[in-house]
Amino acid sequence: MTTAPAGASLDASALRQRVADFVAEYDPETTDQRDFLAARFDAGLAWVHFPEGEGGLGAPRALQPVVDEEFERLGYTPVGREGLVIGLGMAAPTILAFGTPEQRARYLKPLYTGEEIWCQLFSEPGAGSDLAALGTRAVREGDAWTVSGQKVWTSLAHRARFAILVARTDPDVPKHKGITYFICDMSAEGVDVRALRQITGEAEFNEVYLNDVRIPDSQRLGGEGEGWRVAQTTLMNERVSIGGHPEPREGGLISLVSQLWRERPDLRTPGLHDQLLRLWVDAEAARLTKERLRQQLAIGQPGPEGSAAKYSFSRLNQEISGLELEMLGAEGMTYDDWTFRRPEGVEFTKRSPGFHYLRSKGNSIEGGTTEILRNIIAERVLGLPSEPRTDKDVAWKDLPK
Amino acid sequence: MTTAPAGASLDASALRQRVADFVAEYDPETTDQRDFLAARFDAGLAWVHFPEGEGGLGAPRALQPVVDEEFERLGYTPVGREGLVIGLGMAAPTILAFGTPEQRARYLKPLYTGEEIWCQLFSEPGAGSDLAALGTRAVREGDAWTVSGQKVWTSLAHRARFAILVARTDPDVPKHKGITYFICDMSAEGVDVRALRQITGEAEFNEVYLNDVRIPDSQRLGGEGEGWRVAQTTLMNERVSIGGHPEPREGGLISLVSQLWRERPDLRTPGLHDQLLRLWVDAEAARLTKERLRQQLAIGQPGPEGSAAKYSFSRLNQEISGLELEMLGAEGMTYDDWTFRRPEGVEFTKRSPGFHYLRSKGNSIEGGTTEILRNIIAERVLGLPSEPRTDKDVAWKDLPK
Amino acid sequence: MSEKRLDLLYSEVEEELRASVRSLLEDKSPPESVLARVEDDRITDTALWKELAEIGVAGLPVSEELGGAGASLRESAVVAEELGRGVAPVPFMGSAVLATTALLESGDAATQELEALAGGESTGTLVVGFARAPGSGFPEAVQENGGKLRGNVGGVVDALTADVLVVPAVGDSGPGLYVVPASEATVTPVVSLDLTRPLADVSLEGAAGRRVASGADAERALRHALVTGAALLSAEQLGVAQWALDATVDYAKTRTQFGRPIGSFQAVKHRLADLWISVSQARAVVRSAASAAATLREPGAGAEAAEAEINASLAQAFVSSVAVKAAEEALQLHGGIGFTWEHPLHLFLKRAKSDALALGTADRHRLALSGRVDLPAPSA
Amino acid sequence: MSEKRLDLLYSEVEEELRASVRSLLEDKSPPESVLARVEDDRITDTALWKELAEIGVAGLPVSEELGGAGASLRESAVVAEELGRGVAPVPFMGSAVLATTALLESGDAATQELEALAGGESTGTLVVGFARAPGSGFPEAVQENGGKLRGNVGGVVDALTADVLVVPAVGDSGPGLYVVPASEATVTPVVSLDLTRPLADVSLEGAAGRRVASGADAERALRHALVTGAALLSAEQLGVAQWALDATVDYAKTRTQFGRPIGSFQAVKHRLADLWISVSQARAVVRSAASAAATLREPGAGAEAAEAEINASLAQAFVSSVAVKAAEEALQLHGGIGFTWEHPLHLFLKRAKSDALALGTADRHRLALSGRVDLPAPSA
Repeated sequence: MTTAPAGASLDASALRQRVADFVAEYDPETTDQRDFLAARFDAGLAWVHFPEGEGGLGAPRALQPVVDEEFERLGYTPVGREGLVIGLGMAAPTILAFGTPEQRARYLKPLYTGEEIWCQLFSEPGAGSDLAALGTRAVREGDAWTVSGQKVWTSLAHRARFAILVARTDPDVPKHKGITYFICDMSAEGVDVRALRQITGEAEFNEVYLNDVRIPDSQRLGGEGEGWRVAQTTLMNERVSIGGHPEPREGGLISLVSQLWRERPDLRTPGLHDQLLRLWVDAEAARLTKERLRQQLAIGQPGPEGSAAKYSFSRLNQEISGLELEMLGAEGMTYDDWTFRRPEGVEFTKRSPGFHYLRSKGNSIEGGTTEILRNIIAERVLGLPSEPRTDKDVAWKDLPK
Repeated sequence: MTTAPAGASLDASALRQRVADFVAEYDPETTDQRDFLAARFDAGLAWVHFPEGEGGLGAPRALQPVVDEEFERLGYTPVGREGLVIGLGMAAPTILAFGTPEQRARYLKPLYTGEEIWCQLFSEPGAGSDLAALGTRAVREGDAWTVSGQKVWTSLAHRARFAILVARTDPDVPKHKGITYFICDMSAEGVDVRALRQITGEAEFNEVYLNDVRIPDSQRLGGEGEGWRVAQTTLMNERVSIGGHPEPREGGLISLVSQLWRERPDLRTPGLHDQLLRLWVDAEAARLTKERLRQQLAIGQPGPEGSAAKYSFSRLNQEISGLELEMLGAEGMTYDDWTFRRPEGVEFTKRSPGFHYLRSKGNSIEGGTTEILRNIIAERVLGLPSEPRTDKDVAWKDLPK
Repeated sequence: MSEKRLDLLYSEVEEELRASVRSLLEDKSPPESVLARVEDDRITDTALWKELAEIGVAGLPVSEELGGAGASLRESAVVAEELGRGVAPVPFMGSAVLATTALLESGDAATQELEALAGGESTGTLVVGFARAPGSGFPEAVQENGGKLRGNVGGVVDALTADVLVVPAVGDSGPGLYVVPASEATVTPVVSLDLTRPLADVSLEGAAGRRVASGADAERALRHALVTGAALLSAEQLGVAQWALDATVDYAKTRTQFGRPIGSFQAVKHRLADLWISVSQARAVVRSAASAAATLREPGAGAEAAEAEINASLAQAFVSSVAVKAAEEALQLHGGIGFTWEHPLHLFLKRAKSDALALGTADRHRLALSGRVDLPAPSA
Repeated sequence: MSEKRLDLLYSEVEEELRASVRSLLEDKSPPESVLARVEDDRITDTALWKELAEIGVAGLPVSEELGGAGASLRESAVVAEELGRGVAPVPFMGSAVLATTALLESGDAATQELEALAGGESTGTLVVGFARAPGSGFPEAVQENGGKLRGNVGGVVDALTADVLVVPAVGDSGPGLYVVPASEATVTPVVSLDLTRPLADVSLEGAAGRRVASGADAERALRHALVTGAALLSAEQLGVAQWALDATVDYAKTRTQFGRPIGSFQAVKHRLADLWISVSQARAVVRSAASAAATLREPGAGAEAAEAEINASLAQAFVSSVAVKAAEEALQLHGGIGFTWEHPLHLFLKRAKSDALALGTADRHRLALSGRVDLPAPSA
């Protein structure tokens, strides 16, 4: 491989050339995917905006889609990456922003190749929307911390090697100031992962009990008491994630219900027709909005519409799946399977309308409730004044719980 | 007329007998309505729950509908009373509760007979939902007060002889504590009534400018600084008012739109049909809810549903009139008359669909906004905790305006 | 448009009945125990049903001579509210509402069965799909020939535990209602969305049926059963909505986020206020539907049938969405905990949504109303 | 289902155009001045229109040879947004959109008129009711006989001030588009709900018309004019919604009740957040409709027509209710002051509601969509 030019001077065509050079060297037909990805990481083509040697080339972030699209065009898209969503989407940018050189060297590459799965130990039973109220305690003893508490809504915890974790290290200061951010080894003693069953019957998520889990101070990410700021980086990356690919008209749940309408003239009534058309229109509006945001991102001008996309997605899923059951009538009164299982992911197309209805109820809660998203839009986008706060200047230990 | 028994022992049949005796004595065919009503007042048949000599008999309040229905059954219902709604519904109960014997003797009878029309000087440009923030100043000088300020949304001010008025008498105490309640002579010098034009083109309401208006202290109602408590009585009576008559199915605006649907097959589409049926169902639900409340009142068990009836009414009016225009299409793009006029009242049936649409927008603002009604239901009915308040313990003069 | 002025209040007797049912359910079948039962193959709580029968719940509209309570459907509606409020897994709808009404309308031919149902010694159901709307016409899925019944009916409520099946069937002599011992039928459970109310497919392969009503009588009996079912289902839906509202208000008062109870946030307040208004309206609508349905069995009630059907359709058109909305808002405002299996909230959500499809969707009932109140559909 | 990927962003040129229009309107026609004009008999601000024409607004899609800007409909849409945002009382819709598109589609027969319209020397309109939906077929209200036109058309936009009328009429040789000097017609104002956009009835009693398109060409020209109108109307509606949102956010930041700005109350916040989301979505939908309409006039665009119609119907089905909702929420959140004549808010409410009926209601556009995207209505 030739010597790389400084990343900032890279443009799209130079990157396409690098991809072409790379795939000329590594034939995925004969290379194991993990080895292929390790080589891609080393070539700086994992995340082009990361520094050289850490998966990137120091190139503009907006150019990453060029690389992904080029690999895809050449037929080299990695598969089976669903379990890496937290590692790739949330842990990696946070480690990059706050990790020590040792931490970046240790974690980024196996995270990228898929060798190590990550999960997120953030939410607690008493700290959902109000994440900063978290009560999991971390007490320092010499070079290590002892952590105890309960986390919930942890997807992948049962498969994860590491977790990003926020814990309270100082209960005597206001809640946002006493939090520290750690990397937690999920195989450590005292980590107890239990399946958390949902209203659909299955368990996508876990509860994680931490019982005097020892975390070396070298696994602290960012300064002591700086955890809230570090977590903001993580969460911002959660909300920003929007696919690079245009979605086709009539994708997602509206497609299933539209197909049902087409195939089952016996289910049609004028009232259902009107409702279907309204939702079809709303779904198309949401799709175009996402497409517009994607076009903005592509020219490096992300808009605040990102915070709204998730909200529209959950509202539509809920209304469409509700209509689907109404349309089906008698058939809508049945369910496919209540068995307690651990699914690999959420695959709406393979499940029954009852599952669509129930599972979509979680969409407006997971990853930031609709209520919190509305607050964010009102305050950060529209600049409306915040409500009177009673919890900002009080020591965490004195807050009502 | 025979000597009246103590009011509390009166029952429905005794009251019916009194009405029968009364109409035997006064023939409305030959008696002027005002004289007839004056005699009815003197006979204690104006408001049976008021004390004897003040229009009543000291009977239970729940029996008033019996008297009204009996007069109506016998064909003796007074006419042209639309202008008395504030006097009868709000001023009278407040004067009864807080007035001196002199005030009760002076005001109640001409108020009842319709000789004197009343209006209400409460809202101000800067004090709408937050009535207690009002800034109209009353300064005492000897036996009288000098009042200055601006009031808005005053219906009937241009016809009224008297007003109930709240004004700030002490700006140095928290806002609820520095208010005093007065009876204002609308013919006094310094009272300047100006028509307030609405979005419909006409002016039902007024702005009233008070410029150093002199009000004798004898026209104070309740103690100095007690005005907020007195005003609560007034406002409670505003919200409670619910007609004694059952309403027929398909009354009000839904009737106009249903008739339009029946008479104009050319306007029908499946989508409009579904919307019309939904609103018809909602209107019938609201009607039955009011009917249930009426039945509760009749047995002396008023429910909290009263606060919701106005809300449902405004929401329905707005949605039905919006649909009416959609149904009409091209015809909905016209209006009957933008001329600046002073109407006698709001008569939906005589006006065009465009008027229905515009006028009903006021329904969710006048007499307590929808937002305030929701707060009331949440806090007083459901017992949800109030929001943190920053304006309760601060002197009025120091509040943000 | 004229209509009778119906009593929309609860009588003292009705409030007493409510109190006994509620206290029994709170004692023997709180939502947590219902949740614990739902993975059993036979969720239906027959022991609880026998206790409810002891306080008269199984035979409210049945005359006292036949061991019933001789009450009106208004009392049945109060019971339905409470059973909804407790998502009680008992065969009230199938046995005490649908089968009982159909048999009551069948005259004297079924007194023995009625007596057994009213006493709680046996339970029954009406063999129609639970989704069937009142105005759907007489079903032809089951055919009668020489007293033998053949056919399959899917999604029958309370059939799994029924002893007696009331089967609408069409034979040479036209429509008829037949009584069939459940042992003569094949009853296969289906996986139902509503965990607390099992549905089943009923298959008849030559089962011997005793005809209890024929022709127009059978048609009327079936229609009245379904109209009554729709009215009482709305009462159940009201109970579900009331539970969801109450549970959420309680939760909003105690759950703290950002240093204050979530119920002190104005957006939460306004949503709960809206819900309370809807539930209040649903109460009036349900009382109206129950009172109108009660007139169906008054002597010479022919003229009242239309009014009962209008009120039942109104109730289904209005209350279905209130119950669903209440359960959905409850889940959202409970946040994560409401999405877990371990919290009983999902039982109410599933009941609410399933009930919205039962005995005709709101959409079907709006269409039915349009014919009744002269708001005709556009001609195509 | 396949569709072209359209550019949904604003170009720099478009943003510059927006800035000039906005600045001109803020200077010459702020909402307060519009309000002051509305009781004139002739609300239309012809002086303002001439100034707008000077910056090219009157002839955006007209070629430069004819004195236009040679721009695409995407630019027209940006102008429509700004005119909506200012409820500007100018004949943009009638003259620069409907009449101009119809004449552009009529080939070379109307270059003189186009030139005059594009330069702002005269204004025109298309003589159809402003409520007419694109898919309503060719109107038969006006009949042509020997070059003479007879008939009445109600509710025509911008007709009161028009110099040139473009009249669809049916004669012996079938459908045709005719150019008629307004002086040959009787134009009678109607009282319109939208105070800032006068409608009028046009009566032709033997007026001499010059045919500029015939048969299928006339049908296509009319249909493209109405589809283009629907797409650009949605841009205007977006502008109305944006004004309502901005004005209300500003008001909520400064209006104090209960000791704090009303915008700090969570219920108000959430409603404004919802509105902002709707307006953002409307923006994407409007950009899509404008881009798709722009392809209508590309060479060989036959295949694009369906996509342009889908997008225009989508925009009308979606944005109409957003604009109405925005104006209604603005009024409610402004409280009493928003209900007064003296506050310009009502101009936007009336425009929003009237626009929702113009060029087909959302209901009609949903039905049109259902045919285009294979979601058929139930067969009766």
